[in-house]
Amino acid sequence: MRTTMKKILWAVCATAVLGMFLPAAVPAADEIVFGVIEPLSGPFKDVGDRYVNGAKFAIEQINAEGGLLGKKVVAAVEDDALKPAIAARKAKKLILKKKTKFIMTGTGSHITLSLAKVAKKYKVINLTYGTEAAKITGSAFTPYTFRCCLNTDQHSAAIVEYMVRKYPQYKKYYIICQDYAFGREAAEGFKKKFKEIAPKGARIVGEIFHPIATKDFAPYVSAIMASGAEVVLSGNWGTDLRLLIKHGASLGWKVRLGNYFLNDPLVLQEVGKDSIGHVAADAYMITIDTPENKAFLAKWATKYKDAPLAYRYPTLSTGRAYYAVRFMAEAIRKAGTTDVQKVIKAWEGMEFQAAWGKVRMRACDHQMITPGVASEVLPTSEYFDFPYVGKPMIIPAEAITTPPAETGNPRCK
Amino acid sequence: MTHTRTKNVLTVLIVLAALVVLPYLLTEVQLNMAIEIAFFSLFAVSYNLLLGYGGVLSFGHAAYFGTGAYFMVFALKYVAGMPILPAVLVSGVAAGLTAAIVGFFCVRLGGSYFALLTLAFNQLIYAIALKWRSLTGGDDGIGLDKHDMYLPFVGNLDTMSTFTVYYLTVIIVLISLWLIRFFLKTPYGNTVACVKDNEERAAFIGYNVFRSKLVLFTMAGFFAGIAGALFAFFEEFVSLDSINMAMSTEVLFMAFIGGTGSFLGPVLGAAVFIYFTEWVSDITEHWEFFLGVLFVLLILYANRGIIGLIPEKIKNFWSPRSASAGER
Amino acid sequence: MEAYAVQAVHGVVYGMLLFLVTSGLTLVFGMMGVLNMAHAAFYMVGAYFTYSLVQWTGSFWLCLLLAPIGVGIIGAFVERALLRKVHTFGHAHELMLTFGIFYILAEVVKWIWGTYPLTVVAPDVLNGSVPFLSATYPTYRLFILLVSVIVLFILAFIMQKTRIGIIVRAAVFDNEMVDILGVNVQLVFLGVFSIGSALAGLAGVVAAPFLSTYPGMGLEILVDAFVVIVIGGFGSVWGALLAALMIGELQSFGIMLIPELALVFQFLLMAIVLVWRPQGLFGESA
Amino acid sequence: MTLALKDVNTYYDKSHILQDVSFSIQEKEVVGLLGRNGVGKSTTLKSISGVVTPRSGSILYKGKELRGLKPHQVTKLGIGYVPEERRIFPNLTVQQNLLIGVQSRRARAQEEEAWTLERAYDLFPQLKARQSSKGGNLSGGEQQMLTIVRTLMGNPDLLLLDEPTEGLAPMLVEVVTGVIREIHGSGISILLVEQNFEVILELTSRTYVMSKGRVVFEGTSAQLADNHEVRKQYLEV
Repeated sequence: MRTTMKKILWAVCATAVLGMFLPAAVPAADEIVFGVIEPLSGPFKDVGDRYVNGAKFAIEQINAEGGLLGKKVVAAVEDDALKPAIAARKAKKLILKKKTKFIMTGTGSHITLSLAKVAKKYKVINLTYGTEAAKITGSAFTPYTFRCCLNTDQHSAAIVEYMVRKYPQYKKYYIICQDYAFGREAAEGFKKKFKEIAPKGARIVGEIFHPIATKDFAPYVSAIMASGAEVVLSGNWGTDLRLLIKHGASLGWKVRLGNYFLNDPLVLQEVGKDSIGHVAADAYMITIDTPENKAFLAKWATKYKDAPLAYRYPTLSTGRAYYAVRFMAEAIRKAGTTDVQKVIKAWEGMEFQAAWGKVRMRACDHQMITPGVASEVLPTSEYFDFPYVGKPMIIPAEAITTPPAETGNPRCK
Repeated sequence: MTHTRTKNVLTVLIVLAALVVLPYLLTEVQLNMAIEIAFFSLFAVSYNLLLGYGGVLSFGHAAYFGTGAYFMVFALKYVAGMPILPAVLVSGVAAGLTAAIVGFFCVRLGGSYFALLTLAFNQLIYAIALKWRSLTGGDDGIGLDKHDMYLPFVGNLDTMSTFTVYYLTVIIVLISLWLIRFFLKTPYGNTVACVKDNEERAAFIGYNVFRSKLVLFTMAGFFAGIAGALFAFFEEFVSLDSINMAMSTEVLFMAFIGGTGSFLGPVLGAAVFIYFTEWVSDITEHWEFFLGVLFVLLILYANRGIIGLIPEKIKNFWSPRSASAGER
Repeated sequence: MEAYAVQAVHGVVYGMLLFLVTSGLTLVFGMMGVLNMAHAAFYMVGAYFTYSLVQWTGSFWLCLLLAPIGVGIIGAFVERALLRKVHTFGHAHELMLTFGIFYILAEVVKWIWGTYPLTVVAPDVLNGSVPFLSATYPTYRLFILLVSVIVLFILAFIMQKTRIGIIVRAAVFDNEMVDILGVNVQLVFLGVFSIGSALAGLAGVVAAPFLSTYPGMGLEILVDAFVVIVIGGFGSVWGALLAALMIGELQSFGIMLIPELALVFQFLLMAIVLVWRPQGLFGESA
Repeated sequence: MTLALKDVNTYYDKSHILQDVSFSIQEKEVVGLLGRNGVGKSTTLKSISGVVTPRSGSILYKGKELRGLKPHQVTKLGIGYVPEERRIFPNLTVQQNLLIGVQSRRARAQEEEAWTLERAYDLFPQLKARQSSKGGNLSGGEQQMLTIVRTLMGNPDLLLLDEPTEGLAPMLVEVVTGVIREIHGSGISILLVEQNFEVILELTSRTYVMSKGRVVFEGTSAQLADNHEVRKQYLEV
């Protein structure tokens, strides 16, 4: 038994070693490769899956419309397990083996920051359609990095704008965020905007940072309830969002929660009616009421009608990834070449028509300037059989844009 | 005896020559991987000081790897004109000191107690790195800005070049491995290395088990820190992933898969681990499952690791002196 | 004043949930000297079983019985087919093996149930609130308290009053002698490990509607559980109880008084206890 | 013949401890096993009781092969083993210690003479007095009593005793000797490993002497008492 097992193990190892030296496919000359790097294993797989599907769908559409610069666009997808070192390794592989000049991710600011180092070294474009840390386009800026999603300042501002405009009667705000870089930045964003536009007499009555993956929110909820808060602002995601809402509702809190990620069906499916009346904001939502968006949803349905819940509709990240890739493709088209320096030049300051309105790539920090959308969770939805966000309020770009001088980017003075 | 020695010297020369010419034979992707294997080898060997020689299972070795990585960034970022080699040394010392402090609490205890405490301290150090955002960048991580490296007689080296990073890494790893090996062969090192086998006897004949274990723990931390510094230098970016429990697990996998019973087993383990994760993760998203199964099968049927699976004859040819610390 | 009372109750509830999670771990460690890293995976599997069983049978109450049994069977298999084989290799190998099993089970769970968070809805009777001071308190939290207290009493009764309990306590000291006296110690080990696993499964059932069911739930509870048994003293049920309650209260009051340190409360508590009593509050000296 | 060992070979790792050991015990007999330290006496008992498994040979007990059985299986067949180190459970009370030894199935089988707590306490009143103190708080003599009685609770037909008088004061040695005689009187066969020659002469009818893992002498105790050569060569220091 023991020796047989040893022999089998030995054979497996030997096969493995041989397998490693199999040649990798080299792309054809008439292809443009977009390298998509996302977590496709581990607990964040569903997040990664969505981005990949959004990006892939954009690439299919581009090809269906005749390709890019007369070439076919190909998606090369790699799993980074949400680890910067692995993301960097995969990016190098894509760049050196598949000759890609465009790498992208939407999950984890640390991944984008790590990829920025690789992109700078090998001089390729590093696109993010989902990582929000301000310093990506701020203090850690490199000319190769472009961001086609909201940053934390914009995202927080959109939520505060919605609350203040729609519910000027609320006077007591409370901030609860996860105790790490993203949570802290989200809170900063809330406070900055609140200070700017707070109704008379309104104030922030409390601010709390809890550890990531907190199991019991009851102590926090009780503290919030004791403060008499009417609005709770939060950047929480994942279980920290679901449990905050569930434990809040079970203890009978009477607050309106404004959050970054509430338009995620995976969250709303679980928390169900406890989420009604809470507010989400983003750059894109499927409930946007424009003909362009209707057309986009119809096209999406042709491919993903029976897909898993996470990307059956282009909710949350999928829609963003789609438009980001389209935007980049337009920049490449405008440059007329895949030469990276020329694409950078062409993209800077460029405008693009997205489903929710006009967006622009700010030249100095490569941050997409866009209107925001914010909406409340309604009891019923035409898309899902659980409560989901309704038609959004469009918040103009000027209301949520960080002035260049405040970005911390040396190029923006 | 002379015959063996000749063969040893020859083997060493062949390996050295191979390492020198390797960059000219490999593609850049493979070269990058070779660099990763090099510093992870050192990390795994340092871990094996605890598991193989000390006979204790640590779930917190990433704490020192991460400390080294962060200090590498700090040294190059906050100390103007800091040369690279001293920066690596500083990182190792920082990690070693951390290990000494943690070790002071942990090494008194054995078995499961030790495992749990190292895990808890790993979490504590992780929490510090997470909280101290102004210094570490918290969850966003922190970039390392390279500058050129000046070497006497050689001149300025372009540290952006993968070649330079390769040679630098391999040389530091080889020197470190040699130092560890050298130490283990000194009389004092020998008593330290045997602490697992004769803990009771050792305590009986009156030498200080606590001190031996602490020395071993500190040394393991120091070299993990050096490996971490090389990691930071290669990645040009350090984040919490270098210091969290997953990294501690990976190094356990590397050391054990390679073989804890021999000095070089973990080197093999690091190579296999990196290739395995790279290769299998391309095939299936469930690669961690297969990694776990491999690990469990090795524990059940081949607890000397892959190196224990190599037929004796081949092994005897390559390393006539077999490992000093044997796992039963 | 009332705010403090509410926080105190929150702390007790969460503390008792932590105790429920760690009770099986403590039992197995105390009896077999095995620090079962797979415990957290068993806990997670318990929660996922609950999800599927509720889907099939529609009854959460049934899960309270069936899910622990299912997990107990997995535990029995692990002990009989794997753990026993490495026993002679020593503690490090046992620990590594249970860790490997944790690793595999976590992947298997993702493979079978996917990575989406799954919804387990508690029965209506547990979903309401009961009046408490000037407000209300969720019934489910009281249910958690109830289950944990019942488990505590059953464990205490078995350990103190039954022959099985006496055998288990004797085997902690000298399992070979117990064997010599005619007790099949292997069988006792098998039983204890299964029951320990089943307790993890039960904790998973109770946690499923409360803490949400998702792939990271095992790892996230693992460290907390370990801190509890370090503070409480390895293998001591009473120690685990006290430590879990301390952590629960610390979380509750700590965030009111020193929120900045919320992340490290349990580690600070652990550090203090270790400096003062390295063997933990109730531990025999190591 | 109750117990018969034939060509038993036992190893610890690579060292060959028992070498072709053969001997036998008749029903209701008290047999002594003698020899210097480290000649394999304790290993012989361990081999019979299943604590270690001999590599070859056979151990027949009432026609059943014992080699390969686990200790608890051997115990269930009716062999009680009292190891040399007392190995009481210090965290349990005297009564709880005794309870662990109970074999209810065997008790039912020999209902008439079954050992019960009452009978044990009758025999050892000092244990009754201390029934609720922790085992760890007993004196050496009390601990020795406790280990013997604990094994008796399993109602053995054959008792393996490993140096029951070791380290006891002369007065206690006498007490223990009395106890063993009493146990024998109740119809139990005994294999007694002893260093104390007086005790052997007093209690046993036959003896075996071991040296370096082999049986080197067998005969009645009286024969051994007369055989100065054997005593000089194998027993006296």
